[in-house]
Amino acid sequence: MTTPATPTEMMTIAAARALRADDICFVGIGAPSAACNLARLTHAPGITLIYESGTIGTKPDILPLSIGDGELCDTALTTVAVPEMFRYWLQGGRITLGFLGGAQIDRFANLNTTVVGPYDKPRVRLPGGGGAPEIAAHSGQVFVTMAMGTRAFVEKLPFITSMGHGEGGDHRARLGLKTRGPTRIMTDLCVMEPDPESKELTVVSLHPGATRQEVRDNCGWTPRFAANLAETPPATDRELSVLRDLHARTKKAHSGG
Amino acid sequence: MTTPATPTEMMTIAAARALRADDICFVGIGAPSAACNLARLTHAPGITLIYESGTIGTKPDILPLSIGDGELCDTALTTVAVPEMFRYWLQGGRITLGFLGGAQIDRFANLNTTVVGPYDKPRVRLPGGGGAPEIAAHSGQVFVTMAMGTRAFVEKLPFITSMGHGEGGDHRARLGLKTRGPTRIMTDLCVMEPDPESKELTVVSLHPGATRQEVRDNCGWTPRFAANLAETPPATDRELSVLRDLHARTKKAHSGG
Amino acid sequence: MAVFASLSEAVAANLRDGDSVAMEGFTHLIPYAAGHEAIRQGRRDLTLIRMTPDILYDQLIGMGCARKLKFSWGGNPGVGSLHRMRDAVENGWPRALELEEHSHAAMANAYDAGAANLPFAALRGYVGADLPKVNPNIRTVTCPFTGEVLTAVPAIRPDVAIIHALKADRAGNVLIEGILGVQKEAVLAASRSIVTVEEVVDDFGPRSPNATILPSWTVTAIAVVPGGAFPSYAHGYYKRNNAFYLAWDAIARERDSFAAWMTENVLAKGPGDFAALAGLRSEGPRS
Amino acid sequence: MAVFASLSEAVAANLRDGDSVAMEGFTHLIPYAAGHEAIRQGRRDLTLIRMTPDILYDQLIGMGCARKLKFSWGGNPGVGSLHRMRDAVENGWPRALELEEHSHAAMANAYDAGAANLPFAALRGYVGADLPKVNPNIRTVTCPFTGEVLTAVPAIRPDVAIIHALKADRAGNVLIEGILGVQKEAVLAASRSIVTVEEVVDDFGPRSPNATILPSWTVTAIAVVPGGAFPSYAHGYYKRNNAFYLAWDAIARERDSFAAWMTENVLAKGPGDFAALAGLRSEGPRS
Repeated sequence: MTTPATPTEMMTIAAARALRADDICFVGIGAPSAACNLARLTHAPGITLIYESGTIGTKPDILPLSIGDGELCDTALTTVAVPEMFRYWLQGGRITLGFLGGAQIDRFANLNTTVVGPYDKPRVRLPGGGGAPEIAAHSGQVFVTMAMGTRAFVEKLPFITSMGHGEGGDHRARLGLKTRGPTRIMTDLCVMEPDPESKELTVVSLHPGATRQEVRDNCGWTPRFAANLAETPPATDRELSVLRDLHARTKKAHSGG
Repeated sequence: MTTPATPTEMMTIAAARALRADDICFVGIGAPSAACNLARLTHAPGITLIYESGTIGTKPDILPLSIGDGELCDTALTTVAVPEMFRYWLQGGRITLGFLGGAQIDRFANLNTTVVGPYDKPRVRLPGGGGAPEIAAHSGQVFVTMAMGTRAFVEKLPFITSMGHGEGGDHRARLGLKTRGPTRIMTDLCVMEPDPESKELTVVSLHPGATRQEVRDNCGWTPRFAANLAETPPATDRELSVLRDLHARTKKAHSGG
Repeated sequence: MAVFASLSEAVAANLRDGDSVAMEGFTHLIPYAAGHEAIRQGRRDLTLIRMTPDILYDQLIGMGCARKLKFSWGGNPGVGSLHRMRDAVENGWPRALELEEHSHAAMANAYDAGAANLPFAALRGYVGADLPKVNPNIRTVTCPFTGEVLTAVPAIRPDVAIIHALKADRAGNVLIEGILGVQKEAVLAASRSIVTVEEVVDDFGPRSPNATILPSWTVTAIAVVPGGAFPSYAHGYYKRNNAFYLAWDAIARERDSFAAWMTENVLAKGPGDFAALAGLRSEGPRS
Repeated sequence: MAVFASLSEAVAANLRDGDSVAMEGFTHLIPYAAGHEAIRQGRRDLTLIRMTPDILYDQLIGMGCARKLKFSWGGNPGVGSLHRMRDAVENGWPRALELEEHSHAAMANAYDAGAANLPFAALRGYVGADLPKVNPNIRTVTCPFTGEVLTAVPAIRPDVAIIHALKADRAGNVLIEGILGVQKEAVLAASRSIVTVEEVVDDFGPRSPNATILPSWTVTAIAVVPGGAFPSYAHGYYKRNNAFYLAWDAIARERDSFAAWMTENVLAKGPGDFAALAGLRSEGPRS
């Protein structure tokens, strides 16, 4: 009876499933707070959501349009100033999971949200890094959600806004980072994970109806597939209804004056 | 009808008179908050008192025993955490006047509250600097109150806890300080001010009844007297009654359980 | 001690051509009314500082007020690009815009260092990122105890900080609650400050002993502008107008539509118009 | 997530011989009950960290629990010397006490740096003072932008932080109001933390949106000890017992009178005795 999940819904649902109730989750600008809140409203009610505007332990009933909507503060355990958020909480190592999106990603899960073209004479000026460079460095691990496409999943980034696995292998460790970096990439077609050794992103699960060829066609490099490639379990009725209710509430709230 | 001021009362009153309504006054541990509060209750009702415990704009009805009594917080405009107090407010240059006391002082108004004897094998271990080193450096100017005596006013300090005028002259400026340092020393016998050039403390005013000889007898160096040595105006009835009421209220409150 | 003034007086007295100015407010309490006043007064050659330049800075940039932008995320949050900022960066219209770009962590630390009267901030920042290659104001400092190499950025010490707050009392103390952003740091780091407030009260009344308050003696000028954060929001007064943020995308996309909107809604208006915009009872024109 | 435990369990599980421990509380909320529990459990070789070692640390030092003290002001505030601390420093009784001495500004910055996971703090400190000559942990760092030489001190990262707070909710979140001191920083800087609270509530109820709260996942163990800050105070619960601070001078002046007092009032007592001391209704023994 429920209409099947769209690819975008499937991406959000796959991301939500990967979240755990004991995660302390830092949600940066542009990040899929839909996934975080879907997790909170389904299997992970105890999850702690932190937005970089300083709200700690927030439980919004609708999705914020920005990372600083009043709803976030109204439902938070407490709200701290932004310097404290970045100093004591993110750099302080209190975040178990950082959630990022981006305009572009490469095979080592480095992200670009800064410029397309040369930095000084950009073809497209993107918003910039915001919290991402330090979210990527200091969160225990990082999840990324991005819809696939050859302009987004690129062979070489024009600019590294936030480091994923750098040039691969032990690059993070060589730079002194003790955190795990990106561990899962949730797209509209599949889920990718870095290879344990090389750290190159590997497709580990295809969403229902998606094909290897679709993934290849929408990726700027030749993607690897796991030997034991799985199919993402389809969205359940409950996941879909909670997500759609959340979006409906949100749309209604945001279209108001 | 009012009994005349004791030397200690005269010291407090002389200090209070030097305070202005627009001062932002930082009161460190052991400092004469009696003087600050006397000023607030007489000629300088608008004076802003800040205690290093984080209380800003406090208006205690009784004198605190410590720098963090509940009375200070209850009557404050707001109370900030201690790191913020020392970082944004003191080091941030927001304080116009720092108020210090000490166990020992030298002719350039350097203070010792650390040790008597060698640091590693002290004859007397004093409490230490607390806020004083940075109060002395960052306040717009510094007032000191200390009762005179040859063990307190010494030729050479065994330890410089907080810098006054160092070795005199432009020593502060040579160390990069832009603040004025100690500008007035209020004792139980007299008021001293640093010479404009040499910065050596000079007696500018004798309290009623005090003599040059008394000051000499209670000073570990040979003190200079200003050419136009003044007599400190005697305590007024109002000053005395407000001060004594304050002390009476305080004693009553502190002796309770 | 803070002086109460009209917004036009406060801006005229404290914001000068060529100043560096931080108009802060992290989604909450963005000082739109004060920014519009700066546009109306025709300020030029400003160095605009702001962690999250959004619609307000898109307006200032599009009106040619700025020569430089120091920032860490420039977009219309939840919506998309800032078209006027992109036009300035990509095409130099209406004038070229120099960028000094940081991360949020670096900007937040730099404000903190500014408030603390330090010349720089040390942070664990930008590891593996490209920004240090293009921004000479991202350097390193070595820990004298562990030998670790950390990132250093210069403290932010603006000529002027401009913020919107909830309320002032009659003595000129200023109260902020809710999402605090970096406003307190910006005011303490700046040489001068202008604060617009929703209202003036006799007394703040019962409050947390640790309420975020800027004492009167840390603020230069206060102007009462009800609704002055519209279309952002003021905790307890009015909500964020998300519909306007969505609508801005189309308004700002083309130079002509932008110019027409600014003429009608900024140049021809005044601070007194904000109360009605925010859905508050208007108290008549203030300017 | 914070675990609720008895105070004796919390101390036994989290404070070990040889640990560095910060028991903080700036006049307000000094964790006396927890400190007494450490004494009863016979902890040894502790490195005690505290900006203002006062009666509680005088007791720990006098009972021989400490090998080192890191501090910035050691006295009985408003009263005079700490006789047990002086006896340890001047005479090595009951054992020698190594001192690492700083200023308040340096300690406060060092806690801040610890909470922020930085290895050091930079400050404008100690200008013209002698302490840098005798403390090798006071060094310098040079600003990479201005060339200014600043003071550097190592971050404080204790093994254990012990604080007293006003209340916890059932989820283990902890609320502090009033004089905040460096308690939040100490907990965030430490590997483990023990928090004693006046009470547990279902919900903190109406509060400032910016209330000082340590989320449950930043705290290791919580023990409910009404009156646990006596003879210091807990904002809204009971006042500071100034008379006891005055009385301590005579108690601690001689080794014998000190030992007798400790035997009677600490060794023979338990956390359940604090409620009555603080003038609160006792809820029966807790231990």
